[in-house]
Parts: sequence; C-alpha cells; structure tokens
Amino acid sequence: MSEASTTNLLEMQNITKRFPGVIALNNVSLKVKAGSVHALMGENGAGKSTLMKCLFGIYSMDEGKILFEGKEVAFTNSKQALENGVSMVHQELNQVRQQNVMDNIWLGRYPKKSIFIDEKKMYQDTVAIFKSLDINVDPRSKVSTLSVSEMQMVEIAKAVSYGSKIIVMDEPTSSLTENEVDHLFKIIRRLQSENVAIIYISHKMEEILKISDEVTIMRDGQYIATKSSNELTTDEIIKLMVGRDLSQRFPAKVNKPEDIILKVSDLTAETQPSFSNVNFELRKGEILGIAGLVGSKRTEVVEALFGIRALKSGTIELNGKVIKNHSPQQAIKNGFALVTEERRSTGIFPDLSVSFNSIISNMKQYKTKSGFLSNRKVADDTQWVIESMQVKTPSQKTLIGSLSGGNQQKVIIGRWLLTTPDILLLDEPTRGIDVGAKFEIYQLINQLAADGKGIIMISSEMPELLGVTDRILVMSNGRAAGIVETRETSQEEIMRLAALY
Amino acid sequence: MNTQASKKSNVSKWLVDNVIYVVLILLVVGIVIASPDFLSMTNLINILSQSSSRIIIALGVAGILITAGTDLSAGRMVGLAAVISASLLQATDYAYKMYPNLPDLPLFVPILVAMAATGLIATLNGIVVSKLHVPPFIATLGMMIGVYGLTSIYFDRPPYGAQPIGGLSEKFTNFAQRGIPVGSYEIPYLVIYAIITTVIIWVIWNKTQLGKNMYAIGGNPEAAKVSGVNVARNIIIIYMIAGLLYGFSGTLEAGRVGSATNNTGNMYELDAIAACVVGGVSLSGGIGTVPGVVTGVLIFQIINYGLAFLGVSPYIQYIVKGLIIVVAVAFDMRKHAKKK
Amino acid sequence: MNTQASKKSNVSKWLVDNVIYVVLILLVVGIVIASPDFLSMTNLINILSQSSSRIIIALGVAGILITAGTDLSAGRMVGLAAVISASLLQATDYAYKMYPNLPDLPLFVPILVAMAATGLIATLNGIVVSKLHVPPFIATLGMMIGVYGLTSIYFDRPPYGAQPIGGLSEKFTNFAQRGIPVGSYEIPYLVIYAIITTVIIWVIWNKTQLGKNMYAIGGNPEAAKVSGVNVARNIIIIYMIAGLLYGFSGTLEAGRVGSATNNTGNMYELDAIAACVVGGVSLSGGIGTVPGVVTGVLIFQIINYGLAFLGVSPYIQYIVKGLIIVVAVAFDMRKHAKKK
Amino acid sequence: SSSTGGTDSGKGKDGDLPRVGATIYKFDDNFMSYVRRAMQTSAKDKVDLMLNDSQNDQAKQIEQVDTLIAKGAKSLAINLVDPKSAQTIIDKAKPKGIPVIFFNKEPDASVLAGYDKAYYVGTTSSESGVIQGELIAKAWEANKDKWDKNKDGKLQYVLLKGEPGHPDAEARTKFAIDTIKAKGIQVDELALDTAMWDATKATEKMDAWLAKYSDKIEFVIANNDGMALGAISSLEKAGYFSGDKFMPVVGVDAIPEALEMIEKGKMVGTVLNDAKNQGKATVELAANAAKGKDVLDGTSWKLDDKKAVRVPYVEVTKDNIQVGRDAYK
Ligand SMILES: Nc1ncnc2c1ncn2[C@@H]1O[C@H](COP(=O)(O)OP(=O)(O)OP(=O)(O)O)[C@@H](O)[C@H]1O
Ligand SMILES: Nc1ncnc2c1ncn2[C@@H]1O[C@H](COP(=O)(O)OP(=O)(O)OP(=O)(O)O)[C@@H](O)[C@H]1O
Ligand SMILES: [Mg+2]
Ligand SMILES: [Mg+2]
Repeated sequence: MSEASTTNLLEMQNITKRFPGVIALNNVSLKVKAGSVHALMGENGAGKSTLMKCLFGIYSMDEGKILFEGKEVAFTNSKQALENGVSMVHQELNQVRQQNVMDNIWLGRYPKKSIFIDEKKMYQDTVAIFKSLDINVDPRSKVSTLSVSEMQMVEIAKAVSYGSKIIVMDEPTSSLTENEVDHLFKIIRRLQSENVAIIYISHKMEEILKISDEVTIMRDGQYIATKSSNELTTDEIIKLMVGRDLSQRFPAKVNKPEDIILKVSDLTAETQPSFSNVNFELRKGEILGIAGLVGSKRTEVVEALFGIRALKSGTIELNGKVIKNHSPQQAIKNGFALVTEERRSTGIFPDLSVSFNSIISNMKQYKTKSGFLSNRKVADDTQWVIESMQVKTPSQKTLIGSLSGGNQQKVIIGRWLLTTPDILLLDEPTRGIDVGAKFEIYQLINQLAADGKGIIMISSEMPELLGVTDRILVMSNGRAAGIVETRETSQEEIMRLAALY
Repeated sequence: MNTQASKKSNVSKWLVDNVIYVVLILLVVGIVIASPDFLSMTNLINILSQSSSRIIIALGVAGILITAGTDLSAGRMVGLAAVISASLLQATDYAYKMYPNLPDLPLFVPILVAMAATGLIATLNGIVVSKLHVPPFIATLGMMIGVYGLTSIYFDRPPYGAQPIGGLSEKFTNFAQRGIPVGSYEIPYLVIYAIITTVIIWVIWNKTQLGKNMYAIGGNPEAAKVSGVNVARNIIIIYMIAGLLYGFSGTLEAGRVGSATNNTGNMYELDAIAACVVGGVSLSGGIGTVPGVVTGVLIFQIINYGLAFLGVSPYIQYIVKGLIIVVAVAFDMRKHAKKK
Repeated sequence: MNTQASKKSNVSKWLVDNVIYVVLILLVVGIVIASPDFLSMTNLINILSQSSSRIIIALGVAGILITAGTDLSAGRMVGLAAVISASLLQATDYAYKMYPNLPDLPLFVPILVAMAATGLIATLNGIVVSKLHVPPFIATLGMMIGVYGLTSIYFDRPPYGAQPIGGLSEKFTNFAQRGIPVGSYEIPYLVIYAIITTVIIWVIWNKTQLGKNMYAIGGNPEAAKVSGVNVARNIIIIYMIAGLLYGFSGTLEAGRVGSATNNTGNMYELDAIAACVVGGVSLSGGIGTVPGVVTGVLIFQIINYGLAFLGVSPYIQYIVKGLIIVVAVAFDMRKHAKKK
Repeated sequence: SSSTGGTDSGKGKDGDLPRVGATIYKFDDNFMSYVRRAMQTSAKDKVDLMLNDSQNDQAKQIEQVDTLIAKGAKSLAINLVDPKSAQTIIDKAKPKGIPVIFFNKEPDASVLAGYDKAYYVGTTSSESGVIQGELIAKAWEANKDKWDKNKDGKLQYVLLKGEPGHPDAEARTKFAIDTIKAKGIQVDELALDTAMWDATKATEKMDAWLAKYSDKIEFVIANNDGMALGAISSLEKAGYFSGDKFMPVVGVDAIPEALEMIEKGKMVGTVLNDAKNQGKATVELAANAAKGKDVLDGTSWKLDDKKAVRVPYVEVTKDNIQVGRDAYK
C-alpha cells in the first residue's frame, strides 16, 4: 500500500437523503485522504451509489455538508463537480451508444477551434489518453459496437481524462475480466502516485483488500465504520456489512449429479463470428459452470439454448429426446429458464412493480378457471420471491427501478424460480450483488440442484465457479476448450484453457 | 409532530400522485365560479354522452400507447366504420339510399361488419409494426392516409356520388341518440356503452395475461421477449382490439350525428392520444391506467364543453385549451420528477 | 471465391444501409416507366422548388426529433409566419390591405418579424419541454392548438375579416417565385435558400458543440447530464433554431403561393416528421443525418408530384402514398434488424 | 378586442334579449366570415347571438347544439357541416319546441317538411356551379378563337376540386361541367384532382399539370377562389399573364384578392355568394322565431314552397366588378 497523506481531501458530514418512502442515507459521513484509495462497502441498497450521487450533484442532499479541499461545496449539477475536480465512473454505464468513442469521452467539453469542434485535436487527445492508459480501442468506433468490458474501460478512461483530484468508481470492474482488473489497478496506482484520491465501490472482496488503503462500511443507509485495510480481513468486512458472522463464503454442497438430462452436440451459431461445435452434457442435479474470457461467446451459447439466437447446426437433447427451442416460449415450455446478463436492458421492467417483475414469466399459473388472473396467487408468489430471495423492498407495489441493482437481480432470479424450471441458465447471476446476498444465491442454486434441477452458470469470478459448481466448461474464442471436474482443477488450468484458441 | 408532518406529506404525495383528478375538479370549480348555472344535470349528461364515443376510442389508443406504439389511423378508421354502418342502415324508405335494394338489416349486422373492417385494418397495423418492425408512427401514418383513400372510394360512388350518407333508420339513431329515462332525465345509451366498454377494457388490462403482457412489452420489449412473451402476437391482438373499439365507436358516431362522410373522425386520434397523455399514459410505453384514460377524456371534454358554455370566443378557446393541456400535464409531471 | 462473396455481401450491405436512396431511385424509375415524359428539366425544377420550403421545415423538426422530442406545432408556426409576413408585405396599391397605411417595407423586415415570432414561440416550447418536463408531444400539441388560435385572431380581423391575405408586393413574390436563369431554365431562388439552409444545418449538426450535444441528449440524456452538458439549454436552442426555420419557411410559403390564410401550413408537421423518419431519423432520438432528411422530403415530394403528374385518381393517390411510405420504411428497418 | 368574439355569456346588456344559438360550419371560411359579420351586425340590440365554430366537424356541431339548448337558446341558426345531419338537429330541438333556421347549407326538403318550425335561408348548392358554368360558357364563346389553342372546338380544362365529399365541392364540380355541356360546348377533362380548398396544394398540382400538358390546357376551373389564386401563382411562374400568354381561370366566392385578379385580367370571373343578405335574413328569421312571432314578421323576405328564403348567387366579371366590391363595404 502506498503512503497516503493525512489531510482529508474530501469530507462528507452527516449526509441525509430521503426518497419518497425510503431514507436512503441517514446521517452518513465519509472522509477521504488525498492520494488514497478509499473503498466504500455495503450490501445492495446500503446507499453507496446514492452517497456518491449526492457528492456529484446528481441528487441534492436533504441534510449535511460536504467539504472539498477544506472548502464547503454543494454541487448542483455534474458540470460543477467535474469542473471542481471530482469525476465519476457510474455504476450503470452511461454512454451514448449511437455516437463514437471520442464523442463520448469529450461530451460536455469538446475542444473547439473558433465556434467549430476541433475533431483533429479530439482524436489526438483521445489517442494520447488511451495510449497512456494502455487501452486498445479505436476512438472512432461506435460505442454500440464495443463489448461491455471495452465500454467499461472507455468510461474509466473518460473519468481519468478530466484530471480530477478525486475519482469515484462505482463498481468499475463488474464487467471486467481478471486481466482487465489488473490493468485497472495499474491505472489506479499511477493516479495515486499523482496524488489523486479514488473512492472505490465494489462487491469483490479480493479487490478491496488488494487495492484499497481505507475502507468505509455502510449498512441500511447508515455509516458503520471506517478502518484501514491493513487491519481488516474479508470476514471482518463481511461481518460489518451484514451485521452478523458469515463464516463461509460458499455453502456446503448438498447436490448429487444423477442421470444426464441435457445433451448438447455440435452446437454452431447461425451468424458468425460466434460459437461453433460446442458439446457438453448436463446431469440432473448438477451445477455446470461456464468459464471463459469476456467475448468467448458464453452468453451466446446460453442464448442459443434458450431460443433467442438462431442455430446453424447441432442438436439439443432433453431426456434423450431431440428438442428445438426456436423461441423463449418454446424454451420455457421445455423447462428452461434464463437469467440474462444485462439486467437493465433484458431483465427488469423498470417502471413496473416488484410484483409484476416477479410473475411475468409465470403468468399461466395465475389463471383461474374463468381465464382471469388471481390476485391472491399473484400476491402469494410475489411474497414468496421477496421472502425467499430476501429482497429489500418497501412493498410489492414498489417500482423495481427504484430498488438497488442487487435487489433487482434477486427479483429476476425469483421470477425464474417461480416457473419451476428443470434447467436453469444463469448468466453472471451474482454480478453486482453483495456478499450476503451472494451467499443466499449460492445456497439457492445448491438447493435447486439438490432438488434435481440442472443448472448452467456463467461466471467471470473464478472463486465462485470453483466454490459452487460440479464441473466447468471452459470456452475460448467461441469453442469449447475443455470440461474439467471442479474438485480436481485449479485456477491456472482454467486460465490456460480459456486462452487456448 | 412527526405524525402530523407525515400526514401532511401524505396528503401532498396523494395530491401529486393524483394530479389529474385534482385538475378535473379544479376545472369544474373554475367553470362553476364563472357561470354557476353550469352545475346542472343536463350539462352533466351532455358532457358524459359527448365523452362516450371518445372514451371508447381513447381506450383503444391507450392500449397501443402502453405497448410503446401509437395510432394515427384511429380517426380514419372511425370514419370508415361510420360510413360503412351508415350505408347499411339507411331507412328503407329513404330516397337517396346507397344500396337501394338493401333490406332492413338487424342492427348488429352493420355494427359487426364495421367492426370487422376496422379490426382487420388494425390487425394489419399490428402486423406491420411487430413483424416488419416499421415504427408505429409511420405504419399508422401510412394507414391513416390509405384508409382515407379507401373510405373515400367506398363513399364516393354511384348512384349519388360523394353525398353525406344520411336518412338513417330510426332504429339506428335511437340506438345512439336515445337513453333510459330516469326521473325527468334520460341516461343516454351512449354512456352505458362507454361504461360497459370501460369495464371490459379494465378487466383485460388488469385481470388477463394479455393485459400484463401489454405492460411488459411497453415497459421493456427485450425483457418481455426473454421472459417468454410472444411480443408480436400480443402486439397484433392489442392493435386488433383497438380496431374493434374504433369500429364500434364509428357506428356510434354515425348514429349520434345522423349521417356520415369520409371526413367523419378526422383527427380524432390526436385528441385521443392527448387525452391519454393527460390521463397519465406514457408515450414511451408501459404506463397507463383505465381510470386515468377516462379522466383524461373527461378533462378534454369539460374544457371543450365548458369553454363553449361560458361563451368564450372560438379563437380564444383554442388558446385557453392549449394552455390548460400543457399546464395540466406540467403539474402531472411533478410526480415523475425523480431528482432532488 | 472468397473476395467475390465478400464483395457481393458488401454491395448488399451498402444497399441495406442506403435503402432510402435506393427507394428514391426506384420511385423515379417507376414513374418514368409509367410516363416517360416525367424525365424533364421542368419536372425536376418543380419538384426541387416544391421540396424547398418543406426541407427547411423538416430540418427544424429533425433536430428536435434527434433530441428525442417532437414538434406538432411546426405547421401552425409556418402558418403564423406566413400570415404575419404576408400582412406586412401587401402591395401599397392593393385595395384590401390589412394595414391600409403601412408603407412599403424592405423585404427583410417582415421576414425578421415572422422569424422572431416563431423563434419565440418555439423557444417557449423548448422551455416547457426541458424545464417543466412536459412530454414534447403534449407541449407542442398544446402549442399547435394555441398558435392556431393566435394566428386566427391575427388573421380574422377588420376591415376584411377572414380573407386570404393576398395582393403581395412584387418584391415579395419575386423573392419566392423567381430564380436565376441558367440556359433556358430558371433555378428557383427557393432551391437556393433550401441549399443554403441545408449547408448551415449540416455544419451545426456535425461541426459544432451544439450538434454533438443534440445527438448525445437524444441518445442518452442521463449520460449527457452527468457529463456536464446543460441539457435544458441545448434543448431550448434546438427548438429555437427549429422555430426560426419555420418562420423563414412560412414567409417563403406566403411568397410562393402569393397569399396566406390561418390554415396555411396546417398539418405540415406530420409530413415533415414522416419525411424525417423515411429519411432515417429515429423517433426515439439520437439518430439522423442531414442528407437523410433531405432525401426523405424528396421522396415524399416525388410521390406527391409523381402521382399528380401520372393523373392517378385522387383517392387511389392516398392509398398508393400510404403504401409507399410504409414499404419504404419497412425496407429501411432491415438495416436495424439485429441478426441473431 | 376583435370581431371574432361573438358570444356572450348572457350577462350585461344582452341579458334581457332573447337568446339565439348559432353554429358556423367553419369560422375561418372566407365566405362564412362575412355571413358571420352580417349576422353580428343584424343581431345588435335585437337578440343575444351565441356563435359557435363547428370546425368543419359535424359531431362537434351536434355537441354545440346540446350546449346551446342547455344554455337556453330560444331559437337555433344552424350552418350545417353535413347537410344530411339536419334530422339529428331537429330531433334535439323538436321535443323542446325550439325553432331551427338552417342557413347556407340546405337540408333535404323532406326533413324541413317534417318540422313546422324549421326553415332554410340560403342558395341552392348547385347554383354556384351553374353560374360558374354559365360564366365559363359565356367567356369561352366570346374568346373561342384565342382560347381554343388546338382549334378542335373543344374546351380542354383542368379542375381543382375542394375536399372530396364536401357538398359544395361535389355540387360545384358537377354542375359547372354539366352547365357548360348543356350550353352545347364540348369539353375534354385533362385532369381533375383535389387541392382540398388549399392554395398551396393548388399551386403544386398546377405545377405538375403545366409540366405535363403545357399549352394543351385551355381553361382552369377551381371550386373556390383560394385554389384559383394558387393556380394563378403557378401560371405566373410558368410565364402566363405576361405578354400575350394567357390562361382563363375561374373560381367561386369573390374574395377581395380574386376581385383584384379579375381587375388585373388574371382571372376571368368568379361567383359571389351574397353574404350580407344571407346573414341578415338568417338573424331576422331566427329573432322572430325566438320571440315566438311569425318568422317573416316585419321583414321583406319570402318563403318558397320548401320553406326556404332564397338569396341568389351573382356572377362577377370585370364588367360588374363593383358588385363584388360593394359586398365588402
Ligand atoms: N431515485 C430513487 N428513488 C427512490 N429510491 C431510491 C432511488 N435511488 C435509490 N433509492 C433507494 O435508496 C437506497 C440506496 O440505493 P443505492 O443505489 O445507493 O444502493 P447501493 O449501495 O449503491 O447498492 P448496490 O450495491 O446494489 O448498487 C435503496 O433502498 C434504493 O431503493
Ligand atoms: N458487437 C456487438 N454488438 C452488439 N452486442 C454485442 C456485440 N458483441 C457482443 N455483444 C453482446 O454482448 C454479450 C456478450 O457477448 P459474448 O457472448 O461474446 O461474451 P461472453 O463470453 O458471454 O462474455 P460475458 O461473460 O462478459 O458475457 C452478448 O449478449 C452479445 O450479444
Ligand atoms: Mg450502487
Ligand atoms: Mg456474456
């Protein structure tokens, strides 16, 4: 850890912020030293993002004050924050997808030559920034053609390019692979050497301990503690966050793989480049992980299984019978369920209630004899989702868009569990979810497998794959590089396979 | 203290959440202050019966708006239905019949024919939108222009050419102009049709899978697809239902007015869409309620009726009407004001 | 083999990406086949000059559409500008002048007055949309109704009441009806004004901060906001520019037709929006190009002019026009069809 | 304040006058705007005239009639949007015994006959077409040697029609042509298209026709003056009306701008509808009806066998231009 200075660059004092029906922040304080990496931790919905949005002028706080470089500030919009040396990598990717990379980077502060935009300077400056950060993206390519991780890196580069004194990073690594995380850490170290402070929000314990100097922990909108990372262990952090002991990260395995229920042979996608010649089997009661680098087409494989993506060739056998999933409806009928990777664009209905979001895939179950939906059954099932997934929500009627990301994810998993699938496809199911909730989700996955379901789980978090699955399919550049037994494999072997092609 | 404060904030929250009902009440109060004789049973019945066919149209349009679509062809479909039903329901002894030899048909036949025609056209809209992925604005704009051509061709024919289709059979005009006597007043059948339609649509939106799917498609079409909703089929059905409603409303218009031309229904869609938005339907889809839509139409109709009743000069009426619409929605928007 | 295949797929990709230009060409080819004498310099000049004022309007509307807004009041503003400028530019010796004692004004005065009026109104639209968060559809619908009232009041006045404002001074009609002689033809000034406007708008969209901000606001308003873009101010300016364009176009309309009424410009916004969409502007914002908009308008005008030139019966014209619009956009949509 | 405001909420000095509810099919129709003015002038100190703009929408008009009855109108003066809807209006008025004076657009005779308190003031819809046809025939016969460009003895015309289905548009189109033919003149229709009463659309249609037929066109017939003006604008652009290049154009309405064109020789003629007398007669009948008197009481109007007061159309050409002028005095 580098030596952080002792003066506080930023002090947020007794911040309170209310939303209709919720107190998102209750008397929260935060002190950040110049040149330090300050981790902000807490469960989903603890109020981390809200606190940062108050700093950045997106929300106005109800009470409290903010001192920046010793002076009291209250930014009323992002422009002020940016101009005064505060920049932010937002939790939800905030990019104009129709525009190109450099348009996005310079948005709000285009270089000008008289009244016109200086495109040449824009290009050169972008190249220079990317070069200094070692990012390999064409400044002129459209954002919509980038992969999620490239978008994430561009966001980080943008935040850095303001030359701010403090940079807030709200879950910057949620869609980055290990290599890219290392890359980010190098960037952070360099910034630190330039006396820039970083506020770092993440749910990944390993990262926190590795990168941060100090950790502030929040729970339910309240400030709990600030400690130096040297004094902390993973278990302690978890205890502070959750408010109770969580001795293990992964629950004990209780499932037993039985007969093969799903056999996938020679699966090749119709539109290439994509996956080709993928073979694997899934057993009843088994948890099959899929590992691979970002872009290795894991998502596309499960999308194809679920009928969203067209196949050129290959067969899917369910219980020995060849089936065809040409549409999600067919897939659901055949007992498949898919929790998608991009919650915001393909998961939630943000303007609709938690209840609606819970039951949408399971509608047929609520039809009474008359053909109308039964309010009681709907309410019961919603309650089941809220309780069994431990969703933090004021009521069933709350709009899901106002829940924290983690709680949204729980609702979506609950949505699919309601359909009682035989085969559950989970694409990054714990992305952006706090440790407590993760544990609950692992438990659920375990239990479902023990109940005889077949589960396929894509994850970019290696410990998770090693801790939860029975076997791991490693994808490399659209091809299946190998299938390993979880008990007998190691992180190194998986990395080797992932880089095979 | 605390409970009082929270009570107060509850009231203000309720006010913000239900702005349109407040606007409705304020409007009525305003008009009554300006002209106390506005408060009469006759006016109430007039306003309700004038709102009836508009409510039916607006409910059709609203469903489409909730799927994040739109329907510019609604008014022209109303016109088509009006012309078709009028042409099939001219009194047998009327001199200028379009079909001189047509026997006296039972009422439901022309209604069904008209509804079938608009239902079909609307289904086509749905197919173009959901299968060919033409933006609803364009799909229905094309349809609006095309249906006008079609209606005109049907309308402008021998033996009498482009003449308003009048001389409707008494059965038909009674169906749309009479009502059930209650005391010294009459509750117009129109109002009853509107109530029945409203109830049916409420049930569809709230108690059926189709209704839930409609909200899902409007709220997030990608997520709806992944959740196993057959997006195209549901969209087509929603458009079709709207078409049936336009058809029914068109026959009511013909009966109510006592005649029909190819211009009947012109621009009704704009009023309907505006009433929906005033009633809280989101043009980006996924949001809207039946009571909201009905209230939106009532607000519009009270503005129209009230300004005429007050005797506001016609051109000034336009300005006042424009202003009220914007102000009402501006207030309503405060409930969405997320920030700060 | 391989290169050939990829060449072929390049051609088909180009075709898909540029469908609207292909549609334009196909349309012309179709009309020429039906009537070879369509291919004449006169027709070309006619179509271009008829498209000119529409292009100017469409460019204004397009900017607003790209910010994910819309403008239903465009046509009525054109009407207001037409009425204002016509009323200020009646020939001094005309018997039925609106202002009998008005001296002969220099051309630019009425143009500026008209543009100032519409610029102001459009700015108000922008403020209502960006500050009061009223959905653009409603804000501009209210304005459309209100402006019509305003125009009517201005128009329908003593001494002559609701009469078309005619008897325009020759200076004015020359400004809009004449052109620069080239050989035996005349390039209408209108076309030149349209070209100049197009160039200016192209520069604004592509070379200035305002233009980039416009795309960003339409593409992702949240992103624009957190990047420090003053969203409200940019939106207001975009509406204002549109208003100025409507104003200019309105004076051209008055000059071109030689008279103006309160109904001048009625429904132009629908044509303009449709032309934008046909030209590839996305109604959900963030997407659109100047050449696309111009092509969209040309397609519309070729349809209008071509069908009249071919002498297609008026009713059939509607049907054909509706059909072409939908088919053109359906083809265009294929470029967005995410292949999975 | 402007002349547009005609209605009063019934307070003030008009309060004691009998209330007459009136609807105008479209306020800004240039002809009806004159009728309206005449009505307001005649109503002064006689009745409380409640004017409504039906915005060219029959459904709206029906609703306005409801409102007017609710406001206590003692008689109704109705300018129908759609002449076939007269029965619906009578159905609303008859139970309350409210007299109805229809004006400007004529209901079916049988409908008028069905209610003893229903009358009509106006012209015969076909008459404007007939007079326009006569005007065309007369002008053609007088200038045949110059205007019959291809010397085939036939009149090659293009016709700009108003909104299809609009009773005036249909009547004018049909009767103008029928009348020309009835005068023994052979005609050839080169093109007929709707310009929706609109000058801009008329200009554009004319552009296309000139490009297609150029000097084959021998006559431009427009359903109203607005479209005639639009056509003239297009013709001027194509070089007509300068030197000896000429095209006969006719319209209907006799709006000031058209009179100006006639005087300048750019228009052959138009047809004047007598707004003043229509408005005057309507109000006088309605006022009598509201007071429960005989409708003709104290007036010089005469009813024909269809319970109608007929106000004739007048042909306006350069020769009698003053007739048109006087209408605007
Ligand atoms: N715009 C809003 N309206 C209403 N409630 C909100 C809004 N934004 C956040 N909240 C609520 O505030 C609380 C804190 O949310 P916040 O997003 O700050 O959590 P977080 O700690 O960032 O969680 P995560 O780790 O899941 O991102 C949650 O209960 C959330 O539901
Ligand atoms: N060029 C692109 N344009 C649009 N979407 C893309 C593009 N590339 C990838 N995607 C989408 O991003 C997602 C991830 O793609 P892919 O399957 O290649 O990666 P992955 O191996 O599943 O990685 P991850 O684990 O991060 O999801 C998919 O949903 C895919 O459709
Ligand atoms: Mg967060
Ligand atoms: Mg993926």
